[in-house]
Amino acid sequence: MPMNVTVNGDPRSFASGLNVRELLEALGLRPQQVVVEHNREILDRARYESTPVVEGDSLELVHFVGGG
Amino acid sequence: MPMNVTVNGDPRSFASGLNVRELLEALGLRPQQVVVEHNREILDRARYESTPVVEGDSLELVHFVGGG
Amino acid sequence: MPMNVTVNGDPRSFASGLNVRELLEALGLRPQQVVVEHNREILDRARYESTPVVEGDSLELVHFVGGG
Amino acid sequence: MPMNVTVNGDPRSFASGLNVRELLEALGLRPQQVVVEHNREILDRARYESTPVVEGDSLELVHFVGGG
Amino acid sequence: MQTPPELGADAPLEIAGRQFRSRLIVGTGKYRSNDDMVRAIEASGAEMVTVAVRRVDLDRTKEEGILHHLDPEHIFLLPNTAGCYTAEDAVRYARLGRAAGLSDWVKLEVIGDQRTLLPDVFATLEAARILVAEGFRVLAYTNEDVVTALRLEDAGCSAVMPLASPIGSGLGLVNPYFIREIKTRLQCPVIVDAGVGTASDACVTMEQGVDGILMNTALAEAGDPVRMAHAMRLGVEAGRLAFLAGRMPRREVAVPSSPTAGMLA
Amino acid sequence: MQTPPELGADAPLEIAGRQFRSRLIVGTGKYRSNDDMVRAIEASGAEMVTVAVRRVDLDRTKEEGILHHLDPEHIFLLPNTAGCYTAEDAVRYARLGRAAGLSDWVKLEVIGDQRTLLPDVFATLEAARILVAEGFRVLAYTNEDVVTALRLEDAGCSAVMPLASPIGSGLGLVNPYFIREIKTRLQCPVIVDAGVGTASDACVTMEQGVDGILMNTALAEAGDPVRMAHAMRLGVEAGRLAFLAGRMPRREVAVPSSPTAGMLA
Amino acid sequence: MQTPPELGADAPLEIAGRQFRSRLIVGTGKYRSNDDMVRAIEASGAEMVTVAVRRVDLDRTKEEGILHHLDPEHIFLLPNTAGCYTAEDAVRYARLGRAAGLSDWVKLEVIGDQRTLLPDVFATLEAARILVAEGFRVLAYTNEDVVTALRLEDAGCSAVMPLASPIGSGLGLVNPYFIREIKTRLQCPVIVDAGVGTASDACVTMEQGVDGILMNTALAEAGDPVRMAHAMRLGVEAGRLAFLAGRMPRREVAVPSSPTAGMLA
Amino acid sequence: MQTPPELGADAPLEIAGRQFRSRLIVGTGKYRSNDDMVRAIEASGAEMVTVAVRRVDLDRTKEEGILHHLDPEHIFLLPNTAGCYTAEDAVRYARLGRAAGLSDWVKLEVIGDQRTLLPDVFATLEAARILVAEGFRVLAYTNEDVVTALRLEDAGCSAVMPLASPIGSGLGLVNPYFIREIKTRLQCPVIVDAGVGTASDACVTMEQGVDGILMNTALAEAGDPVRMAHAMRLGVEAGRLAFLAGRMPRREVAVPSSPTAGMLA
Repeated sequence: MPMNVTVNGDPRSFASGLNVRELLEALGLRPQQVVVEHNREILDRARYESTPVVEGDSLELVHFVGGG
Repeated sequence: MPMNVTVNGDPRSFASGLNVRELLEALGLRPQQVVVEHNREILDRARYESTPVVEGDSLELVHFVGGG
Repeated sequence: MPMNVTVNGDPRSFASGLNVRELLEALGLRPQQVVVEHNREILDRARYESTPVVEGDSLELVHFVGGG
Repeated sequence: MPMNVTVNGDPRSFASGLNVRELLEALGLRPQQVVVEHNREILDRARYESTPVVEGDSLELVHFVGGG
Repeated sequence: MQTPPELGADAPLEIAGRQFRSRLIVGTGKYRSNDDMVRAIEASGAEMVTVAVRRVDLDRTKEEGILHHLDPEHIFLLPNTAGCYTAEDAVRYARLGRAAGLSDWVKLEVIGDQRTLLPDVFATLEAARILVAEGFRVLAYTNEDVVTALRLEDAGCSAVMPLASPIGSGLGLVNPYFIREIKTRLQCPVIVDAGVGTASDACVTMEQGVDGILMNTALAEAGDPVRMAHAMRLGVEAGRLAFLAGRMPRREVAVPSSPTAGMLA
Repeated sequence: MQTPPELGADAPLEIAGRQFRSRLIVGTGKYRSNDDMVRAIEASGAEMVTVAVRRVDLDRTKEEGILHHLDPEHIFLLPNTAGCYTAEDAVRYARLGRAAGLSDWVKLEVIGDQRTLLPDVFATLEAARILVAEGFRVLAYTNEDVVTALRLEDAGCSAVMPLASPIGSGLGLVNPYFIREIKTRLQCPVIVDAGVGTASDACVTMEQGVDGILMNTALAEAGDPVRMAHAMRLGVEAGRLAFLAGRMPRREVAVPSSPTAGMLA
Repeated sequence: MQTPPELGADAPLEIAGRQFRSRLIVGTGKYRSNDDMVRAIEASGAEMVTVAVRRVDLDRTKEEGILHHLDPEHIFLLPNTAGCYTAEDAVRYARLGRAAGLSDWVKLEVIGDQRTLLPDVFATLEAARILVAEGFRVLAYTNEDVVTALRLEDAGCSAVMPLASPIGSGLGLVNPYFIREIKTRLQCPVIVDAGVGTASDACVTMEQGVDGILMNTALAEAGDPVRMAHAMRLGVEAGRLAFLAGRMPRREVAVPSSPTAGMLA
Repeated sequence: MQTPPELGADAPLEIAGRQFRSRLIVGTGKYRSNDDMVRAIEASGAEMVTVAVRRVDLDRTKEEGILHHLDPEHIFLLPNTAGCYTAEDAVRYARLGRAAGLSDWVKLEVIGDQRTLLPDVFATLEAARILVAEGFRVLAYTNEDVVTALRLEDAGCSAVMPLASPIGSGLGLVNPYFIREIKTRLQCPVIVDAGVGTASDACVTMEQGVDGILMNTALAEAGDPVRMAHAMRLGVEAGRLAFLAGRMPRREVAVPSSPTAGMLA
């Protein structure tokens, strides 16, 4: 039974019980590629594995792009 | 018996029991010529007569001068 | 029998025997309105009457216009 | 018996019968060091030897100096 | 020189509901003599002049007060807070100026640096909010930053007064882009304050579309302050009219002024 | 706006023994309408205007002549040699202009390049010598070269007219150094001709000390030529007065306009 | 071109204890291609480049991240807070940038106006204080106001970055006086950020004595970004050397370069 | 600093069939010492230097000749006619210079005014025609007048050398429009001669597209001539590369360098 999560502003649904590392994988992202803000809190990479994603969570996945 | 008052930063002594209007007169100033700050409070001209000056008071007597 | 004259660069034909004043009249111009260069010579107004125009003459009729 | 010559604007006297090369030597100059203008004529180096200096001659001895 | 009526036809400068025909405001400081000052003000055509609030000198002649030379009935006096380095001081001077009973207007100036006399925009904004709340008509001296200018307008200032260049420098209008931007973005009057050195500075400043100019040193330190005051009056009006008229385009290729047709053969 | 007499007190501009109160000379070309031209000239206060010599158009209305719009009794007409590229042509046009019987004055212009309309100084000097010998009063258009300007004065020109920037460009005074140098070195009047685009250009040009300015495009191509003409009139007078008054020094350190003494404790 | 050692002998640029041989910092935005960007950065000789923090695009290729093109081992990446309009947002972006694990440096940018992209100096100062307290090395983008610059230094910023003119405008150094003043008054490095359009802008900016320049648009939008990057590298070094060498005095009278003595009769 | 080959890829400067890699030509006058001169020339990278023709001093040391310090095998010497005020004198000096046997090149300079050292364009053109007829390679110093420049080219000059500002003034490029126009209109090389004061002057001058620059005082009178010479070398190359690269457009509205998309919610 799926759960609804907001990722980078868009509603997405995932299988329940995922942790952040698994969610990134599900999105095809490698952990070291991104910085994760989980419900407005920056999440240390070391905690991706141990941090569950639950219904209604909001995540921002950011990285560096060209800018001046 | 005189009292000591600070006027425009300088210590000055006057006869006791003067009010602000009298003090101005003693300094040769006409009331409508100056604005009086009495112990850091701006004093309305209407109150010069009724405001006594006492030992230790501080007065600032200001007016308009050329400026840009 | 007409004669051919160049006026302001254009060939024109007039009745023979005209003088400059008459030529100006034929062109609808008042003498004091223009300056006349007759065969490259500036013609004094006093001489318009006495100066005949002959076959092949070249005249420039100029005046003042707006300029900077 | 000496002769008077003007060199670079100054009157100087030399022993008679000198040629240009000898005059330069007398002045302590090496031929290749200078360009000689003899009586307002530029003198080719090849002709220093064969060109006599006579009473009243005027010589300009020039070279390159710093300039912008 | 008579100005044909239809030409002078420019809306008056309006600040806080008060109208001024002249767009030139002048200071009253640093003149060689009070007579120079009075005659220069007259020649400038200014209807408003700034004055400073200072202690009465108890030991010197009583003649030094500016009111002995200028009649508030004939010229509007705008008290300033010049010399103040904190919001608190500026508020204190503003209140003293108002207590003189002429008006509730104040030219707010909070300096942030003694060498450049540039404003402390942080303290200026703070003081502006306090004074507006106390019912003052605040004309605020500021730098050429449009963001600060917008904040001062939001704070309720009656006019915003960006500098052309530092006070007393005479460097003229250094940053026309920013001054133009401030004028474009604000609703309230924009009066350029400080830095103008000569008539062409005043003229080019007005050509940016600003509502007016305030100056002091350019007159007081001119060789002939009265003549320069007249020059400034004309320069301001010239710049204003040129702005209203709309200038020709700039181009790097020449264009003849006389007809190319009708040349002789 | 009334100019207090003692302020207007500036010697009149004198060229070839003729005096002018106005230091602004305007052209009569390129206006949208003759009415615009007439009203702009009036608003400019100019007492002398330039006109071109061209063929009468035999096929069009006879109304095109400038004399139908300007009365030589009221305004001095200065014929130019605009459009001429050789000394010979310029001399020919000058003679035709004089033959109109108004005066023996001519604004000499010999163009050397069609794209920039810069003068041919070689042909200009040659033509100036011929015309002066024929008794003309020659006002010579030239570039900002002081050496050429001195030669034109030596040739007997009544005025030398260096450009501020190319004719019709509106780029303003590009080289103030050279214009100032020309004014300093010549005895005869120096009138800056061409390039002025707006009032501040006129003002800053007069501040260099030159005797006057001639312009055309800046008025004819302004959004409102009449208003710009008035702006130019004021800008020229403002610049002249500022020059006579003497400006304050420029400095990179600020100087307060209000007293630093007498501050409260 | 080999730089003789004794000439290159200029102290390295030091910011927050880190040394850079190059005084040119470049942005990584707006290039036509990543290849252009990489080659331009190389040609510029820059040792530090700015990067922005943005959401990963979950739908597009994964190649967009800048780390796919630049190796943090070889070039120092400086995360910016571009696009933030509040102190809170800027702090949030700064923290995200630091969480990437490269460094605790941030180029602080809090915009106050969308049209000019001028900084909000009030929010910038507030954010600077927060970030410095959190241990960030803050390089703060600001306007040309020396008072604000001094406050940012007092707040503990590692470098202050005043603008030459608005971001992406290419208007060059509009106010050299204020930039020179900022450099003179601050102890910390002063890096001019934004507005430089071409090599001479970079050169004249360095001649004011500032410690370095940050630019982006001037390279990205040049006809040939790689060649312009090389031009900028030389322009920055030229300006720095000219500043260190000390320029000749300006004078309005000419002075011959060749001897006046020794001329022929 | 190594210039990647593809970047340095700029056609060499070619004058009269002779090629130069460096676009900087320097004078040899007014240095504090000959050692300063030699080291400055080396640092400048110049391949051609100007020298003056003067009388040998019969009373002083024989060491004063420039050939004691510069080897014509390694650097090309360009004799000038500096100090000449007539065509006749200039021709005389040119012939003397050629008689030294180094080349038939001459930098033609005929001064028309002692105070400004501006050229006498009339005598310059006359001398140019004579010298070209005698087989000289004439590089002619002139003012910013495009008409005169075109005549000098028509006269057969190998290069035309307009001034940026008066000799030894250090005022920089006063009239970029006219210099750009001269470069656009002439076929032969255009070398800007005189007036450059610092590296940014050299840079902005090269950005106008001219082929090279000749300077002397800016090096000789710099605080550190050797360092300034190196700065000039870089400034000239920077300006050249920027010209070839093509600068970004100027705009008065800001444009962000970082993406506006991808911001956090």
